[in-house]
Amino acid sequence: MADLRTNLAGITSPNPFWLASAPPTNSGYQVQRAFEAGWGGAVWKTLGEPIINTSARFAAISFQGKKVAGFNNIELITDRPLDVNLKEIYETKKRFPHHAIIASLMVEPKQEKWHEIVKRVEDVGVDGLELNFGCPHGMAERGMGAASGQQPDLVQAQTTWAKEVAKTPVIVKLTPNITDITVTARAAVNGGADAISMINTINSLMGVDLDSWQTVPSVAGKGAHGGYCGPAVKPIALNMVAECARHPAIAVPISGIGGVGTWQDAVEFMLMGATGVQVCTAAMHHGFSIVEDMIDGLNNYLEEKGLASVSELIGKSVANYSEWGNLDLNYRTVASINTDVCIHCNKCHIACEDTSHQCIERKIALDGTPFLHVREEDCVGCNLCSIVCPEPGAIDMITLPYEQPPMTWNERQTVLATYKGK
Amino acid sequence: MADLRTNLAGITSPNPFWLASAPPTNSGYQVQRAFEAGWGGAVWKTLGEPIINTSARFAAISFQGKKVAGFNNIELITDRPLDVNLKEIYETKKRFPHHAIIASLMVEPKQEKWHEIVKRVEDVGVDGLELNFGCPHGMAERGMGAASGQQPDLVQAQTTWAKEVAKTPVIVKLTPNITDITVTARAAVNGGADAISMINTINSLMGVDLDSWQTVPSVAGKGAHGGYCGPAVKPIALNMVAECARHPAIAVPISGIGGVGTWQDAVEFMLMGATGVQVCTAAMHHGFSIVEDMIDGLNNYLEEKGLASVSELIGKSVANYSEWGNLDLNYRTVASINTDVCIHCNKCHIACEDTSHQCIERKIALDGTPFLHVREEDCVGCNLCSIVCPEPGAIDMITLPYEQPPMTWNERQTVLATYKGK
Amino acid sequence: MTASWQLYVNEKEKIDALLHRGYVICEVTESLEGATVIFSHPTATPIQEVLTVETADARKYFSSLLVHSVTK
Amino acid sequence: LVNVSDNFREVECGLTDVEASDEANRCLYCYDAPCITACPTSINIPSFIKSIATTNVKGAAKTIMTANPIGASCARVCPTEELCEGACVLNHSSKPILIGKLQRYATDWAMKRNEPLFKAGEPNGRSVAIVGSGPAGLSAARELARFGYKVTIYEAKSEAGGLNTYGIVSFRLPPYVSLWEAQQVKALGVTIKTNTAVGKDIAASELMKQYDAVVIACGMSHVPMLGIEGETLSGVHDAIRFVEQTKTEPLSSYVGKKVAVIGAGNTAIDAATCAMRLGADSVKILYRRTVEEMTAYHFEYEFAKQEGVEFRFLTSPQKIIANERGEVKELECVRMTLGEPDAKGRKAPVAVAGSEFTMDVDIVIKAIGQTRHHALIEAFGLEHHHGVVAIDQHTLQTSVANVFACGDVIFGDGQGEAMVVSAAQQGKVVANSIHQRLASRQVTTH
Amino acid sequence: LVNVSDNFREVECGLTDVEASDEANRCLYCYDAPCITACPTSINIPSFIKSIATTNVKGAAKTIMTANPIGASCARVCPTEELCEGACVLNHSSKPILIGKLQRYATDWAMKRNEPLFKAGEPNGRSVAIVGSGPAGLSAARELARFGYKVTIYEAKSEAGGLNTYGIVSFRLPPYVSLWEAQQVKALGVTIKTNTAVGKDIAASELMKQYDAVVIACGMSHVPMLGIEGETLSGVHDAIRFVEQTKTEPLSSYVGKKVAVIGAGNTAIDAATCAMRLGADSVKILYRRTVEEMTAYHFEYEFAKQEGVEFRFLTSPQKIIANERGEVKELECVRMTLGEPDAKGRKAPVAVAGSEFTMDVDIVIKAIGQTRHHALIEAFGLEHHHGVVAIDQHTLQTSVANVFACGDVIFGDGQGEAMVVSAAQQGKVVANSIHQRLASRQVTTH
Ligand SMILES: Cc1cc2nc3c(=O)[nH]c(=O)nc-3n(C[C@H](O)[C@H](O)[C@H](O)COP(=O)(O)OP(=O)(O)OC[C@H]3O[C@@H](n4cnc5c(N)ncnc54)[C@H](O)[C@@H]3O)c2cc1C
Ligand SMILES: Cc1cc2nc3c(=O)[nH]c(=O)nc-3n(C[C@H](O)[C@H](O)[C@H](O)COP(=O)(O)OP(=O)(O)OC[C@H]3O[C@@H](n4cnc5c(N)ncnc54)[C@H](O)[C@@H]3O)c2cc1C
Ligand SMILES: Cc1cc2nc3c(=O)[nH]c(=O)nc-3n(C[C@H](O)[C@H](O)[C@H](O)COP(=O)(O)O)c2cc1C
Ligand SMILES: Cc1cc2nc3c(=O)[nH]c(=O)nc-3n(C[C@H](O)[C@H](O)[C@H](O)COP(=O)(O)O)c2cc1C
Ligand code: SF4
Ligand code: SF4
Ligand code: SF4
Ligand code: SF4
Ligand code: SF4
Ligand code: SF4
Ligand code: SF4
Ligand code: SF4
Repeated sequence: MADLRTNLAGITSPNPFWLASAPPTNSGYQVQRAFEAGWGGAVWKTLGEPIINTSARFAAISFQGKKVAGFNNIELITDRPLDVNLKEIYETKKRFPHHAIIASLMVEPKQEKWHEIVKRVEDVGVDGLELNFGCPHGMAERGMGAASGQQPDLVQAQTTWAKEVAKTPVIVKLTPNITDITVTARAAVNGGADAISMINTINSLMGVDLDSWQTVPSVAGKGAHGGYCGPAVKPIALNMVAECARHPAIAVPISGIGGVGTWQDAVEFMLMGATGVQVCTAAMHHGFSIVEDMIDGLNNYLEEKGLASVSELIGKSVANYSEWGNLDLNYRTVASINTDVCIHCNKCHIACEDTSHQCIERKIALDGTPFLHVREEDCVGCNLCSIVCPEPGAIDMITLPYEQPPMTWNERQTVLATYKGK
Repeated sequence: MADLRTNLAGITSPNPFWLASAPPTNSGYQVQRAFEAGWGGAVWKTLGEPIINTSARFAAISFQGKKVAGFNNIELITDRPLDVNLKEIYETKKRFPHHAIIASLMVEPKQEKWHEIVKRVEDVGVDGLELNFGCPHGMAERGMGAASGQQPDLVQAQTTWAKEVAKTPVIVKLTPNITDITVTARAAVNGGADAISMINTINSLMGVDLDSWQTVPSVAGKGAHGGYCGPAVKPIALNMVAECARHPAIAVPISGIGGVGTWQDAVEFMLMGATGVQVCTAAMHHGFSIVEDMIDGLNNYLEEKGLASVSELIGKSVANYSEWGNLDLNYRTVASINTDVCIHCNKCHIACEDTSHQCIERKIALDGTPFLHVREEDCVGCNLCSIVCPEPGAIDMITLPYEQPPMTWNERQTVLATYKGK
Repeated sequence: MTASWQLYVNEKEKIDALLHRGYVICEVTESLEGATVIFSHPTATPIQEVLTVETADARKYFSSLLVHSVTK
Repeated sequence: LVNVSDNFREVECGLTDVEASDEANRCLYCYDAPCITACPTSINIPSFIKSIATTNVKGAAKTIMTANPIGASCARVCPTEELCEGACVLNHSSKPILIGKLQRYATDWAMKRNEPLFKAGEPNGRSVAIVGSGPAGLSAARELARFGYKVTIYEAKSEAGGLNTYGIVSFRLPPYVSLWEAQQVKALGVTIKTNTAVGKDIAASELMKQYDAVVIACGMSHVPMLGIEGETLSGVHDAIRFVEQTKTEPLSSYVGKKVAVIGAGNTAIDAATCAMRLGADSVKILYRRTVEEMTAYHFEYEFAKQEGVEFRFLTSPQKIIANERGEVKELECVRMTLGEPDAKGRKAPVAVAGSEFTMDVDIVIKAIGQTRHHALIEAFGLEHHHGVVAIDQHTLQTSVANVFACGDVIFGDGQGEAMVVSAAQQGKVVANSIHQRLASRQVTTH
Repeated sequence: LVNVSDNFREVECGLTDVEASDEANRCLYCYDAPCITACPTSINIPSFIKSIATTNVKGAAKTIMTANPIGASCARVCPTEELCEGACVLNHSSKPILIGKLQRYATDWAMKRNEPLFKAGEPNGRSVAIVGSGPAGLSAARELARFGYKVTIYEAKSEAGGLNTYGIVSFRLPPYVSLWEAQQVKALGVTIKTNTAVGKDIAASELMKQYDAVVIACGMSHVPMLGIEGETLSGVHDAIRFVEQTKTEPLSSYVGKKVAVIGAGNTAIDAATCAMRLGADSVKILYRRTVEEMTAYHFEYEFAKQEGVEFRFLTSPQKIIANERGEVKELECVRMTLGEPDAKGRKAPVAVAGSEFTMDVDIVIKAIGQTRHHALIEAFGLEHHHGVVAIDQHTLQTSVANVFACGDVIFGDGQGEAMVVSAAQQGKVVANSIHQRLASRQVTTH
């Protein structure tokens, strides 16, 4: 068994799988069930002035008949009084002293409000705090959540206020509804954040009912934008984590959130710089037990790779991530079709013909069987054919030897500048 | 046959299905094939100073074994000289006079550059222009695409410059990588845009290879963020379209883009305010022929609904879209399980138990068969159980009679303000 | 349709021919039509040759040569 | 076997919505898909499956029925393993798409809705007579009506549909399916004169006179004689008549009966499984050759075995022996062996001398092929070869200028396949040929 | 039938990666899933399927093998329709998940990797002897080894695995599967003394003396006598021996042979299909009762029909008749009818007077159950009822304190099911009982 323990800015947990602040962490009953199921930590459903929710809160999209490719909600923060939550946090911590309990907090952007709530939650023994600057609906309209999370100065100020009194590590949870996440991340760091977490949900509308013409979900015939999460948002979240991880001015640990549902997702987030991950949608779809395969799969992966500890993954791929201008223009890859494996669906042909570079030709072998031929010299190596190919192993993208030594766009432009005419 | 013709700010096309500016519209050969297949219009692959692309440009994610749930690219604008493109546009327009050809444009944010290119493309007879302020990588690093599209003043200025010489309608294509899309949309409108289109792609990283620890795609071992599109981004795009459509200061037609792959998607975008849709990923995945079912399905839908023209759909659901503060807090819906239909997977039970409100109880009927019972009084109507339920018709969300007349949060706060203690 | 590879080869051959004859690239201007590359030669006639390089691969090619010669 | 009529309900059930959606989403939507090529009517299979995936079921049904006017029946009776599904690329990686079942899902939807899917063309003033309302005749009629012809079908039986209505067992193809297809054709203004046998109730010459063109789509006839002793005993049946009875008359129980079916083609399988479902104790199919030469499809063979039918290959009946009441009692058979291949490579079965044996049977069902409508064919003066009408391979025109033929009437002598789907395709071809011929004539005459 | 040994390759092929992924992604991952309850070993099915979906195949294999040490064999031979798959909720909406096939996919992966999946427990100084290395014995051994016991299995045959190695036909369960399972058990330090029959090569009393506990997992014995004339003729076989030969000796061809198999249980089906695959001309299963009473599983019945086996219900053999060379020539049978239900509700078959008839056969295979290891059971001094060892239902303890029994040796008299998976489960139960007993004793004695 590999060592799965993680330490995020001082918050330790038996494994890197935390439940994100959301319905699954709404109560002590739930968090305790989660810990029993194997979750390493839980970020409590955001505490603050208790709100009122609408009925009809969630919606989801399917992809080709598969449920919950993406999930959406118009729920707000906790609707339960702070005292009730604190009592349950206290009891849960007592039962599970080695699991991480982080209190998610959202209050008005006023110093005394932050001071008050931070003190009260730390009194019951939480392991850390997460400042929720992310909720994209409802709270935002009250100047909280994303509304303050979209303003770097407010992010910084509120982080500072929390840090002024906090004794436990402070994580700042960022909203993805922002032009440049590294700006707010830096604001958090400047405010003294011990760590950052991302992403919260993305503004979205799941759909319109084709019969009633009402939005989905619909509250008494009316809809409003909700927050998007689940598998569909993973690439967005992964990029934001990676952009922060590779940013020299953002040198704090990252808790990765957004579309994590499997151990593979977790490995990717960790390779891209996260110290651990948080999960909401996957748990809501399948219940707490999904963590079993996450733990088991992660352990088997680490053993297979000969890694003793999960922490050896953290950030290992960050150095591979850069800007477009640093990519090598002289690198060449082309498609190569393995006729033996190919099942002759011709999807690669039509994809290349209609929508790429018209270089997969349909031919007939001497024995009359059809096969496909890639005109290598015209293939630009776009990958499309290999993406649409349904048969594993039928198309390989092979790397060609360099004809010219590597050259990035940035290098090219620097040199060309010296050749510029007037 | 219903009338599928559309008119977007004066640009007419035989149906609302256009190909978005992207690899499928890279050349005359391709656009002509597309028109033959049935597409109503095509926005030509963005014209500008021709670039150099990397090899290995695209990547995709699967969802539960289903391919291309989301797609990603690090491709730039056209890599072909303007003259070549213009010649092919001219020929294509001659062969297909009734189809819409829109030239997508991206040049440096300089007035003379915009004037020059607008004149040259209009000379060959395009039906309209689309200003690409959206490409999130590569071009952005050169101050073009998203980099200028994220600054409202640059959006407005460049739109103005294009409009100064344009004789055909000008569509401004917006980037979704922005805190508030309505701000840039308004900038476009202020600059004189005849229409807006959205969304371009979203910053993203598709994944990390668990064996090589390289990003996907990887160019000579290095990756950079790409643009996310395809089915996964639809809810984000739909919300942006809807937010613009319901904004009183954005009174121009909208071309909806992002994850459209079926006629149903198109209907949703149109109900939410789009005049037509643009498609990229779905065509790249399956080839041009997908438009057949889009046209046929749309027509059958309109006939079924008794609508004579597709334009009758436009914006019909916009009035149902609002802010969270306008949703009715007294609306009540609860889950109701149809035991006859239920297949007893207990997914609803565990979803509610672990991650919602613990109100689906497992019971045993007198005859020994298990069944599930929703404790209605504790059910908050969150929809989760009905979302995770695999069996159509097993769970209905039913609306309860009002106990109190409708009341929105905004109404509540207005009244409470008058009761405020000191 | 001439295969795009062939278009590149044609352009590359022209570049190579000039370089082979001793011309060196002295000025590059990028425009909507690609790159205008001015070659010069101290002794040959004409002392200047101008190529419009259209294909992406050829534009990449000559710049690679420049980058390569600078770094060498 | 309490209620025999339950046994005659359709065996296969349709796909549920969830199953149809799952299966439709499994299709790859191949380009230039091999399944299309393998379908004799070239249904655009990926296209209709895509439509099912987007819940455009009407569109799916139209795509199917456009290419194949008999698409609802075909969804049930096509030997899909040999045709579309056999060609599906997923055979190479997992399981082929259930094309037939998806086709049924879409056409069942259309049947339930029962709206007309097509419109008749602008009347062009020309008329065509069609002899027979089987798949071939209905298909030709549907296409001709869409081109604007005034079409009259003459049908000897009291209902339209041909073997689909009368010949293929109900538990594979319930009659309401082919009747709906006929209804769809009628909805285009086609007249179907049932109970009207051409050559009996109306003369062939009359048709040639009254109509601009005539389509011969009369199929084949009854099962020929075996030419052995005892063939007229009570208990000896013609397979086609036997099946027809199960589709048109109250079902009689075969409980306790031992049945021998002679022949191993499609008809033999249908008759044998029918007999099983009527409650027979045992049903044996006797065939002179081996399993390799059998003309029944693989799926039919599997189905028959599943139903409990037994096979006796290399077995040839010699004599039917009666009991005292003149009923079948025993069947005398002889074992066969395969001789040297003949010119066509077919090995002739040869009796093994002295290998005679008898088996106890109560019922003998003959299923050794079908005879031809010689008289009718000759009444039209058509060239033919042993009752197989000679045609131009491309136009399906007969030796008589304005007479065309399609379906089982042109099957045989290595020509074509006796399948519903090929009859449907030939009907389309005939309609096109007539249209080309008459349309071009219009140009020259006016 | 050119090469008979081809016919003995495994019939079913494993899932491809694509198929496994598709199928794993189709599972709903039910909560408190009914499939788990329906599996006698309670494998956490949704959990292992989820692991396949995330490509954590090793995790999947471990989940399976933890619950069921015979999981690789079970993946092939479990009557899944009656067990896990029969309980899958998707029966109500589409098709059940192919649990057995997914189980095979994961265990095949583990077999190919061939790493040990488990570790032996800390040695606890206690030792256990197990009689028999069939599913029951291996399962008990694996669990005991994980608890830290020193385990010795005594096995009469030359290879471990019991009927999985010797009794179930290769084309359903190739021997390498059960040998791998045995190997996994050995890897935990378990000693398997093959070619060592207890009661012959070592006395029962010796075992009771040497070990802290003894597990009786000797299964059942050969097929009993029919008690009819001609049973010793050449051409009459014991089904179990017959199948065993196909798994251990070069295959002999049955081409041209007519085979009768007597009995209609699992063994009869295996023997009958074996005979077919050896090339027999015809194979008939004769059974005294009707299809309803037959103990073979539904899937076995379907498989046998598919293979071409014929069924003769209500038919009882009376006499085996020899030819001049003392070989089987004919079988005389009598027709039966079902009488009134007895106390247990079972209708006894009654011969129909005067209904005798003979059938031509060359081979008769007896498959009417298995006899018991009476001598062995009595050597241990165990209470039993006609050779079915009496046990405590919960602990599986026999009448002798430290002797426990599991598997087929306790099957019978309405007790248990003779299935590999139940033997595996009983092995686990026995291991737990022993552990509880010995562990608690430790507490009291030290
Ligand atoms: C038992 C059986 C099972 C079969 N199973 C299958 C199967 O599973 N799949 C498959 O693809 N094919 C099957 N076939 C074959 C298939 O039914 C035929 O190939 C198909 O029906 C041929 O169509 P048709 O229109 O040419 O002829 P038919 O269907 O035979 O129709 C001919 C029509 O012409 C009418 N007619 C004949 N003479 C006259 C006349 N003088 N005047 C007026 N009307 C006349 C007849 O009454 C009949 O209605 C089966 C056939 C049989 C017999
Ligand atoms: C032909 C056939 C087909 C079957 N098909 C299936 C099927 O498809 N699915 C299914 O679930 N079940 C099937 N079964 C039943 C299944 O094989 C048994 O239920 C199962 O093997 C019982 O396991 P066991 O360990 O109790 O006994 P066995 O597998 O019989 O193992 C007992 C072992 O004890 C050894 N032994 C006996 N006496 C002594 C002794 N004195 N000293 C030392 N060793 C001794 C034997 O050599 C043998 O190795 C089938 C059985 C048969 C015969
Ligand atoms: C119904 C719902 C409610 C949520 N409530 C909160 C919240 O109160 N505080 C918070 O920080 N994030 C909240 N989130 C966001 C999640 O914590 C998480 O950031 C997001 O769902 C992305 O993760 P996922 O893709 O695993 O679901 C909520 C998400 C959902 C679906
Ligand atoms: C490979 C690729 C290249 C693209 N290039 C351009 C481009 O040149 N100009 C542009 O405006 N949009 C470009 N786009 C964005 C698409 O036009 C479209 O906005 C986006 O893909 C969303 O639509 P979809 O979900 O249907 O793919 C590109 C998209 C892809 C996938
Ligand atoms: S990689 Fe791109 S250009 Fe090359 S063959 Fe594939 S689709 Fe065509
Ligand atoms: S997409 Fe793959 S399987 Fe299909 S034709 Fe191309 S290489 Fe073959
Ligand atoms: S709607 Fe929500 S609260 Fe109500 S039963 Fe379903 S999951 Fe539980
Ligand atoms: S999720 Fe649906 S099918 Fe499953 S138990 Fe609940 S109601 Fe029944
Ligand atoms: S008509 Fe028959 S062959 Fe053609 S697609 Fe349908 S089922 Fe397949
Ligand atoms: S061959 Fe198979 S996968 Fe391809 S389109 Fe046809 S049915 Fe679909
Ligand atoms: S052991 Fe047998 S019953 Fe249990 S899950 Fe596996 S196949 Fe099903
Ligand atoms: S019952 Fe079926 S769907 Fe549910 S977990 Fe078991 S195998 Fe999966």
